[in-house]
Amino acid sequence: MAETPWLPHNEAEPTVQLVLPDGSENTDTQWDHYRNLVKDVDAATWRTWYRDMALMRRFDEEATALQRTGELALFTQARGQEAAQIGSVHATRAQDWIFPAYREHGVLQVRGVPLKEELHLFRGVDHGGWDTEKHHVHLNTLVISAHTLHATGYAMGIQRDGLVATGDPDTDAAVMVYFGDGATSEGDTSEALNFAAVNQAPVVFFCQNNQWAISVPGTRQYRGPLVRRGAGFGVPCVRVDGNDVLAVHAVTREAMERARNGGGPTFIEAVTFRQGAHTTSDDPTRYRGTDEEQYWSQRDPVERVVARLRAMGAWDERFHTEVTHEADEFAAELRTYVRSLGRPASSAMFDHVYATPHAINQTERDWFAGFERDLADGEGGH
Amino acid sequence: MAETPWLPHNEAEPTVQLVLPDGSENTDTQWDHYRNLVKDVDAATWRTWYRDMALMRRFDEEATALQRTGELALFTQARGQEAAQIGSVHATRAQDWIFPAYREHGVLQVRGVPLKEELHLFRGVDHGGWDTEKHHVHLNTLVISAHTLHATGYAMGIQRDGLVATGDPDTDAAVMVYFGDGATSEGDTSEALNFAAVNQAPVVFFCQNNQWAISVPGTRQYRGPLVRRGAGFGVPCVRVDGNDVLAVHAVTREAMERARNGGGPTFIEAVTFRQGAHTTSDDPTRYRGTDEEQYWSQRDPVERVVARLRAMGAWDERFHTEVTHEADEFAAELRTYVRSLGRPASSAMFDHVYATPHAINQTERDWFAGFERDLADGEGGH
Amino acid sequence: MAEQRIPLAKAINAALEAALSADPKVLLMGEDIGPLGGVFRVTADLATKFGEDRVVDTPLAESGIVGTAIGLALRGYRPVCEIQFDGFIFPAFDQITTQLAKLHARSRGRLTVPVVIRVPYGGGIGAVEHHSESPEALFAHTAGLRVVSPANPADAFVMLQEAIACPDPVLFFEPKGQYWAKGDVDLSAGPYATGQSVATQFDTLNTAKVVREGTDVTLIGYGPTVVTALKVAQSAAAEGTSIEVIDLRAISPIDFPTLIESVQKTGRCVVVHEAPVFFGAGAEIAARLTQECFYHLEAPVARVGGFHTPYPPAKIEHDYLPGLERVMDAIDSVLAY
Amino acid sequence: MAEQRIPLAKAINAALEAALSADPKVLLMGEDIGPLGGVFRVTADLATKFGEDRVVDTPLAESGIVGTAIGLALRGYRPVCEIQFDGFIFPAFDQITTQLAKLHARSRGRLTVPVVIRVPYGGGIGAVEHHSESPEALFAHTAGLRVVSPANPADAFVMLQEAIACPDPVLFFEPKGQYWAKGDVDLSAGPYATGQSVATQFDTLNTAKVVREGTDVTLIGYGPTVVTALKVAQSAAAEGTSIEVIDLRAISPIDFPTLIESVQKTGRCVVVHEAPVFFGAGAEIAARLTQECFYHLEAPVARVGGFHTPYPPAKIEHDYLPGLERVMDAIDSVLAY
Ligand SMILES: Cc1ncc(C[n+]2csc(CCOP(=O)(O)OP(=O)(O)O)c2C)c(N)n1
Ligand SMILES: Cc1ncc(C[n+]2csc(CCOP(=O)(O)OP(=O)(O)O)c2C)c(N)n1
Ligand SMILES: [Mg+2]
Ligand SMILES: [Mg+2]
Repeated sequence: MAETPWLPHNEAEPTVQLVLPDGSENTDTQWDHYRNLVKDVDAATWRTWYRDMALMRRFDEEATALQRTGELALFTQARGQEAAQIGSVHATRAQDWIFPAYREHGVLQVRGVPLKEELHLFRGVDHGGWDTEKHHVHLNTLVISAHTLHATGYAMGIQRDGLVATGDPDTDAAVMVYFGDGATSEGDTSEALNFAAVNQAPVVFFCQNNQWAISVPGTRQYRGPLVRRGAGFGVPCVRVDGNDVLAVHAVTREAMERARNGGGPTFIEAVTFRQGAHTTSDDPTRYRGTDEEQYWSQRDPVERVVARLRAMGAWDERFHTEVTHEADEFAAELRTYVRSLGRPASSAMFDHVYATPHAINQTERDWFAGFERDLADGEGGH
Repeated sequence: MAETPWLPHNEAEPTVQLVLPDGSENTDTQWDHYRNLVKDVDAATWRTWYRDMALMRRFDEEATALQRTGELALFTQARGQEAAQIGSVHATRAQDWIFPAYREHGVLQVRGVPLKEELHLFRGVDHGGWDTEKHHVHLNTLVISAHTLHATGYAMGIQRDGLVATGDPDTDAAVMVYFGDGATSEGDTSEALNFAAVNQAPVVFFCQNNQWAISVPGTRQYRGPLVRRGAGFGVPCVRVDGNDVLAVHAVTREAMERARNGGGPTFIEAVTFRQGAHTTSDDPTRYRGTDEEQYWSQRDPVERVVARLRAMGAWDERFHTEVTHEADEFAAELRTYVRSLGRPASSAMFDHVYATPHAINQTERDWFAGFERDLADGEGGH
Repeated sequence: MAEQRIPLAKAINAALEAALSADPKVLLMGEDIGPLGGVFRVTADLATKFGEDRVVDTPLAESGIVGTAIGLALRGYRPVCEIQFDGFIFPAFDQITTQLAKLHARSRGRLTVPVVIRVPYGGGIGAVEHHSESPEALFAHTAGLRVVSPANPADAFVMLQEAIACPDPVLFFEPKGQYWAKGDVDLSAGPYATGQSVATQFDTLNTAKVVREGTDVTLIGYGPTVVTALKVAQSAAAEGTSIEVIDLRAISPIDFPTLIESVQKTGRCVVVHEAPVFFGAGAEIAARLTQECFYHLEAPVARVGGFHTPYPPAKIEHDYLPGLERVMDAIDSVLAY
Repeated sequence: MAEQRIPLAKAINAALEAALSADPKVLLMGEDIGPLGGVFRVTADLATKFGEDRVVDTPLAESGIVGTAIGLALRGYRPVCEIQFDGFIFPAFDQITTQLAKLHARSRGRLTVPVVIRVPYGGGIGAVEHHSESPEALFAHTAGLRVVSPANPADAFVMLQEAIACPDPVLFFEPKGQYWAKGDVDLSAGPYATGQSVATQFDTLNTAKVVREGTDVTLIGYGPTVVTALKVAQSAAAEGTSIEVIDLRAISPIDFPTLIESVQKTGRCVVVHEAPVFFGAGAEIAARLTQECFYHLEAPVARVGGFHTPYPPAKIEHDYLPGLERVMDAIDSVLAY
């Protein structure tokens, strides 16, 4: 504790952990329950996870580079949160639904959302807009925590549709909503927990406590342990080492199962760290020290998977090269795509404001079309 | 439990109780701590409490009657909540500050706010407006839970003023904020708990869980026990039999002391019952049964005090008559005052909209004055 | 089915019942709307008829109500939320303004969020603070929302059905002071009552209605002020002034073609609403009408409404509200030009 | 003290510093305003200078920020809240509209709530959704609030000091696109810098300013559009049109006498703001100016502003914003009458 003053209320609270930072198994018997839940996780699964986490990290690097070269206006970096995202999203099934925040690149990727489409927002060509129905991933919003209520309402809809506790594992569905430690302070998150609890809605609240909300540390954000927030609303909760992909997977799997089976919501606090800046506009040196960054880099989630694979004898350079190669190709395609993304037509701003004709919208659209025409004709020029 | 299905999650949760419904002492040793806290409560104090509770009840009856005869537009009935209010407010000291909701007639009364002034709101002559500084009681608001944040901010101010943990019991001050079970669902209440916790502000959150938010019972409002809400935010919490004035006093005294001494906020759930309607416009027969009302009338807080006084040998008919007489006079004065409350000048609506001159406000005030003059002169008549 | 003479509150109840019956995806959400039937009894008996899963008493949290309604709408439901009183809509302001209004556009048309938010609004009923306000302008400024207000039972019955059937989010402001005013209602009208499950026309959400023809002055009101306007027109007629009364119905959009046609005929216009004049709907109407009818206007468009003050205590609310005298005064002033 | 040429953001920082230095009751509250100095560095170094008890990083909750600020103001403090971006003010809408605006009136003048809410607003900086909006009209409609916006560093410096010194709550909208635009600032002006601890005059919160005189058209802007207006005036001058440019500064109240005087002289008027035109400030200005200058106006008051659409993605925001061409076009249109 003494050497990690920036870690708010962390050490004392029980935290599920199955793999130690050095890749060896955590043999603490208090986590037997969770260990048993993921006995089926074999080397192939570990390799899949490694690949997903490596791609996620590469995406982060590539998007950051694209921002640096002016191709993107902004990017929200997720480096360090790979285990939290990949471990949890792999606990979702095709019929489940995800409500992400703005940093869930790994989640989107695993659900099949083309990440290049996520970058539309950061290139300023649209406000997002991937195919939500296809991937069962809803649009994110930059308004912190507003989506926690949408997720809860959506889960109430699934409940009403009779798709909970049917007994058929391919039918039963649940919702997972991602948000940060800062988001827990907004009234909406509390209201969402309460609505979910009262309705016993099938929704899992997955909080990535990455220690920071921009420049504000946990010590100024809440009086923890944050994980207990759920219990205050009658929502079961669990805290997990968010950099341990196996532990994250175990707790999320259990929570999603419970939700699908009619057991109601769960609140998960995944303790992790945002290794990068809040966004490419941010400068963490203004508010945090390198000691903290070092502490967490020793607990890097990707390295832990590599170590685990090594320990299992499932790591080899060929595999590593394969994944690196795939990541290179992925990054190259991303670059090409982003650079090719042109300016949308200005008239697009008038589209889809309403689903049915609205006179003010139509009048302005028409006026603008005429104005653009005149400008093009040189009449409006001064 | 089986016979009281309307009581949400009640029975299992530890609830501080020092006096049983029949007026005898609760000898359960688990509450020794609280019992010791109020060892100083003697017969004289009990008689004061009885008087306050009797007056509060009489006020309720009188204001209800005034509404029935058309002298008030509305009234918020508090019958049944006498112990919760009188027990808690007596734990405040002159230097403390109160932020009431709209049903805290007993609290106002003990703090010296002329209750007739509270009725201005319900007669429609102003929006409240007693002297907040004189009684250290802030204005209430009808916007549920908005004031929980004001109370927290106010407590942060007291903290900044250096009036917490000075060691001088006549200096150290704290804030008490009253709200209902329904109010806990609003995001603002959660944000207030969080701000209070993070700042360790000297504020006590006093929730009167009177089982109903208008027609909505606890079972649809939260998944309890509600008392744990505090803990979810890192705020110590305690549940008390809200119809046991001594127990209420004990827990509130402790919480206020802690706040004044720099120990931060407390969340108190006082389990009580709104015996009357939500307001005089409400009709509880539409949503609750007489079995429930009977259950609670057997636990009436005023009767419990009488029983206690009897058990202590401190009840006599002379005292009873005295208090009844005082209540009669109080009621008579109230009636006279309310009936005499005239219509304010219409121009009053333009007053105090701003503290400094605002042109739109002034222009409209002037226009209105002219318009009224013209009307009076018969020019505006049609 | 034929006409019935029923109060506005009952017409809304009937519209809700028609929608609940016709479409299993319709559900009602709000505080005290279930067993109690709402504080105005607008949802009376609906919980009994359709069950508490479709007429849902929610926790006391307006942001939560609208926010979860958005989620339900994304899932294919058509939630109709009740906000208990005008003054209590503000905790939901963020969800309405940043989320509900924008989801269709953000998804580039892929998603719709057919949420209706019913708001009893307006004053004159002797209520306490926060129970008599008219916040409609605060929603009309935001693109993506529709804002409407019926003035009579017949319109209320059809407009609410159209609002529920409409894929756009709709703020539905109900003039609570008129809840008990009766009118003839054709209970077979409207998308749900006629059994069209998918409506394609939303006439009443888009159009104003000339409710009394006249030639000298156009008097525009909506919701609670239409009754006032009609009374003024009647008494003015006695004095020889012919007033055309328009019930706006829709505040976003505003049916300017109908207004323009009238003002080009009369050359004079008064707008009346209970909301404060400053930054109120009358400003938008006056500004645009002046733009469109500049050479037809004999006088500037006059606005009558609430003052730039908090809604006053009940004893003096009738001097805050735009009553007959003040509207008459404005009529006189535009005629005096 | 003399003049210094500094950017608007720095002028605001200096005003905050002056207030913090002069009055121990002043404190700043907001997200990331402490060690980080705010996402725009407007509060840079203030936490170091005055301590984290006076420059407070709050939890991430706008309602909480404004709500606790109200409590602190009731206790005698003068909280200056920062809302990180325009689009994130809505969670605080209830506290601002139902509480902050009304407490002085509800207490019949006994209480004042001198809370300032600073809001970086407006677009043109290539930002993502919710980071470029102009919601000022949504506050001006509510009585009890003052709404102002400076257009240049000198005004920003004095206006913010007056806002903090003013006993009324003030919504202080800062044109973030102008944060780095420099101007000469008299660092000895304003109630705190001059050492008057109690200001009694709040001129800049009440008055518009003629920033360029002209005779043919009155062009009214505020905040980010004043620069545009001045550019238009300059290029129009080259074409022989004399434009009088007015910087509104105050949106509630609006200084109509100044506007009227100008329009009675020019006979023509254009209002320009970034907020959507529909139900925007231009509507109120046009409606009232037409009322007051009916016989002076040669043309209807024209309004130029954002469209009735969500704020668009950055790549096309310059076609949403009222740029030179569109303002010119409006000037031409009023001149064509
Ligand atoms: C309602 C709202 N207020 C403020 C912001 C500005 N903002 C963007 S991200 C952020 C911090 C979020 O922190 P956290 O919830 O921990 O998520 P993280 O960014 O760490 O993933 C803030 C304050 C916002 N986007 N929305
Ligand atoms: C923001 C807001 N929403 C709705 C209402 C309408 N309303 C008034 S009292 C009430 C129930 C309050 O219940 P609770 O908090 O339990 O307090 P109680 O009335 O039981 O004392 C409701 C819904 C309101 N006043 N404010
Ligand atoms: Mg975070
Ligand atoms: Mg209650």
